[in-house]
Amino acid sequence: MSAAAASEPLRSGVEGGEFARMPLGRAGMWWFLASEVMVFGTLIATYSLNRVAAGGWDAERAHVNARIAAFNTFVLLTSSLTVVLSLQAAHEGLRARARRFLLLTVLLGCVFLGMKSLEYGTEIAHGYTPASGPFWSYYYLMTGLHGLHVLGGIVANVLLWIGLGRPGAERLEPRIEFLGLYWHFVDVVWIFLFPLLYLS
Amino acid sequence: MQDPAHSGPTPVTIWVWLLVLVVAGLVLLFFEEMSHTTITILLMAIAAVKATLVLRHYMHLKAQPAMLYVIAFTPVLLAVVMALILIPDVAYR
Amino acid sequence: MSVHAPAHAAVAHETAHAGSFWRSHVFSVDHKTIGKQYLGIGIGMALVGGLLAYLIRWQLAWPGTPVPGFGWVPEPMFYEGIVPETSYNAFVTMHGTIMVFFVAMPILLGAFGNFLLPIMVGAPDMAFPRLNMMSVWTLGLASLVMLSSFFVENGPASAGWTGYAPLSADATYTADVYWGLNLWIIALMLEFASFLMGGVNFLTTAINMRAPGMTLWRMPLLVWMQLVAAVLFMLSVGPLVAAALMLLGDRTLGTAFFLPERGGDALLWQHLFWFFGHPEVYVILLPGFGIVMEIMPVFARKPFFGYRTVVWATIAAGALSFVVWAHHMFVSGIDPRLANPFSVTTILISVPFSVMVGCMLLTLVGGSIELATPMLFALGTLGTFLIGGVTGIYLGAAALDMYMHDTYFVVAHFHYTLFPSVILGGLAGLYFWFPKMFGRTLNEPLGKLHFWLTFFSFNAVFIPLFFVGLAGHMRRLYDPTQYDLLEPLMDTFPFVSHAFVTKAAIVLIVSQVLLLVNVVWSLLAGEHAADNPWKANTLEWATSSPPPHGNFATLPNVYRDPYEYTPPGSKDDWLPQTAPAAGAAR
Amino acid sequence: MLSWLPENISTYGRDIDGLFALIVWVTTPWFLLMQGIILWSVLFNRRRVGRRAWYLRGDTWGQLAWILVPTAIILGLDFLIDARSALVWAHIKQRVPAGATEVRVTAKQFNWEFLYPGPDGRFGTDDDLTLDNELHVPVGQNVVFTLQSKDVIHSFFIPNVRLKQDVLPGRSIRGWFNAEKTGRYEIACAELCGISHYTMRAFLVVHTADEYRDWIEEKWPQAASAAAEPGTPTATELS
Repeated sequence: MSAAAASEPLRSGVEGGEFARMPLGRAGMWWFLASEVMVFGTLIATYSLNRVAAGGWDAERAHVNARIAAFNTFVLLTSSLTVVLSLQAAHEGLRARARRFLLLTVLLGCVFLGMKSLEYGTEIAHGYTPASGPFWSYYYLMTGLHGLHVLGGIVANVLLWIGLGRPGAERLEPRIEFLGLYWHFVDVVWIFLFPLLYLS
Repeated sequence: MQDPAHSGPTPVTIWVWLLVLVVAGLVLLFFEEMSHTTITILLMAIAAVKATLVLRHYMHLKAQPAMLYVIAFTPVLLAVVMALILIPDVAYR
Repeated sequence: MSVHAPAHAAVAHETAHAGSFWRSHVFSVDHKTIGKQYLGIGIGMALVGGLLAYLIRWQLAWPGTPVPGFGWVPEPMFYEGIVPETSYNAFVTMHGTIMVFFVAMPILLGAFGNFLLPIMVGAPDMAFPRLNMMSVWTLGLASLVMLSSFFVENGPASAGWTGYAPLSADATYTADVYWGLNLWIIALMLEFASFLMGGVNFLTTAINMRAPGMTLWRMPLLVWMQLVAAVLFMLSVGPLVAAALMLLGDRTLGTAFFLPERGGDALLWQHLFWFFGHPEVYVILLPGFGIVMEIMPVFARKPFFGYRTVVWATIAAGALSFVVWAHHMFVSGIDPRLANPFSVTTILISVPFSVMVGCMLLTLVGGSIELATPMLFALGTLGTFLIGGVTGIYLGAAALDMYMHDTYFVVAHFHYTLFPSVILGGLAGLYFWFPKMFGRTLNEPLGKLHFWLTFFSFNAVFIPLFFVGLAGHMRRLYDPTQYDLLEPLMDTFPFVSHAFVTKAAIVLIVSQVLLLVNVVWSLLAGEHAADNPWKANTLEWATSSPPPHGNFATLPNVYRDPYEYTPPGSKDDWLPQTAPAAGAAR
Repeated sequence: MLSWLPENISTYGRDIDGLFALIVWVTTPWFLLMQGIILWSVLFNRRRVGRRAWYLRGDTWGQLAWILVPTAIILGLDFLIDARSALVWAHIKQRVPAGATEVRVTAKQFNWEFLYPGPDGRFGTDDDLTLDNELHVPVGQNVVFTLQSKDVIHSFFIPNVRLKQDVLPGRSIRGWFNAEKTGRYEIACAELCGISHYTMRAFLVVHTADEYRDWIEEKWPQAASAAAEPGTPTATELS
């Protein structure tokens, strides 16, 4: 059966409700995302508290490039869209179309990282490195860690894209959804980082 | 099993709503008279709405059992509890 | 469409190909082999941790004298066998770090969790076998990185296993230990990654891959404890991953998180560390309790008292463990008003544990107890943990903690909570499941001798340390004779003296040779073990010893909870979970 | 148990010792009871032919009462301990008495520096005096200290006063004590602060009223000559 239903079929034979009979990949991914939420949650919490303690860091935050970040937000939101479209295509059995959307997601991710390195380049050129004060330390740690997560997502998506092109791709199809969960999580983290670091 | 994606709003509409919210956040900055804290709170509210949109529609949380909501929101709750407890020591040191 | 049957067959089929030695022993995806690999790492690192304890104890008892057996170690770590002050703090730090992160976690969660959890819930293997293999290899890499930090310039990390900033945030404060502490941070982050992968596997396997009939309320208590421990670890490790990145940034990139002169705050590290630290000690304690709770009903031939009560108590303890952490920091400079709420939550969290201990006691009362070696270790664990629990009340009272914090009273307290769970509980599990894991039977008299030696020497080491702590002896002192207050504690009193404690510690370390002898001899020439030598009910005893690939020839059906011992009206005093409900007479 | 504690010389040290005794008397009976149950059941419930274990599942409220009632009692006793501890804690940490002898304690890697305001009672004036590893205080008087650190976290620990307070770099923490007995007592650093953490020993010297005055005159000779005018009250006469 090539096209699974909207989501991977529930596994029968296991005692318990829908959560117990959920596909393994989805349950495992949500547990992993829970622990990731704590990492970024801690960083956001300590950043906000230190910002209150330091009186808002308004001066330092004026040197951050909100335009590139806004464009990056647009890029990341679009990449979330392409992942959902890729998943939809996979569910309709159009594997070639699914792979094209997956490739688009990867490209958007690369654009995001490209713009970020441009952003870092200009800031460092102006002399703002991680060592120039508490705001910059948190700024580079939070955006850098998020960037690493985007890079990890790109690598995983590329491997999945290659795998889907090879024979025996049915087994890998559910992973589009599970990897999509991770990608959407990375997007949600940026949804919170963007206003906190760049806007106000 | 009816494909929930067809019944609810299509991914593209969700995408459009997300962009509208991003723009709303940017527009918010032009209101000079608002203090920083109110702007931050409003921006966080917008971010929360965007996050809910992504969680419910893109991550299919809408069609998932309640237990997944527990897994998704317990860490958020813990992070908030930690932040509240750290206020006296970090925010007002 | 039932994907149930083929999925199980597929997994069993896939691992059956493990022909070559490499595929079946080294690069194996079979949770049983991975469990043994975790056990190997845990025991190997326990030897390193034990040697470090020997060095620390020797230096404390006879400061400045050469340590027998270490004369060959080159400078700057030793000077003709004498421990210099620069190395002492490093040994204390590495002893703590290795014992907590590379002995307790791998043995209790890695070895027993990986080996037993899938079989106990009736699954052929873990949910993600390849991820499971990656987790044990990540731990192997983490152990190598941690051990390599001994050989870098200026020695390993020396800022305490808690690594308080700013001492740990700037190399100049610890006599230029730069790469030593950097590798310590990297090794810890690899260890966190390893147990995150493990946690994902444990939770998904236990919740989503249970055998037919195995409802959540029929799962053995060890599985419940491993699940709660996995959730605690996954939700609490986040802050320490963030703090470790911050610390690495402070040390290498000059960021300003924890160093006051750059605008950082030293207290932030303690908060983030202990937010992780307290759930972490329950991550270590709960599986130890789970092992003891599995063993007691088997040797008392009596149902476990209050199964659901203990499950709810575990969940309550897990939830409470997130709002308890600042009792490690009463005197550390936090806002004094914070001490009261944390004293209250610390007292509240002692309630679920007294319920668990009470249930274990009532499992013993009225039982028909056979004192085989696993039962001896289980009783030893319960008895010694009680001392740890009681002394926790002294430290939970903030005003008393003001005097007792950072003294040997605290050192004795946390050894009385960690040692029983990891060593006594771990050994109870090893003696109990050795026949199932390796298909051989351990020597019973040698086991009993090993128990009594370990039990008495452990108490002989740590009970005197309570009184040494009461006398005001600070922690992590290289040479206590500097203080007139501590001079009498060196060798004057009969038991309460560093000299006596060190001799007892040597006996404790040497008596572990009995375990190695017993294990090696039994592996080579021990008699073959039956499928169910202890007549226990849980699923792992319903398959062969050691279990085949895919664990069960035919997937079992589960009919009852695991603690149906001496059911009324039945001739036998046990009734396995897999026995059909009809007639159990055999 | 109490005999192992070093001799207490401070006012609130008595409260802490009292709290320690209270916890000993509350927890030891429970502890012995629990250990007794283990020993009793191991000795008298051994396996014998024909002995059947009780079938006690502990899933009825009646059976569980055997656990929940004792636990409720333990909870009540614990809150009693905590209430007492909270009072002592508030008395020591949350209130600093006014009008006491002031001193500034600066901890740095591997010694303590005590800054005395001198007869004019104010810091930052030229008659301030810094002593290494020596804290001189009058007996029976409140002494308020302000803890600061130049590098890492240290911990100001006076066993005989039952006082311990970590010294955080970047913050200044105030605390107090009142020594009731004269003599020379040891001060130690209780928080790992580097390779020579064990050498951070200082001395608390508690003087009688006139010994303290002589010490002041010895340390501030010019103030002694100026002591002729009545207008320069030394710190001791203030309180």
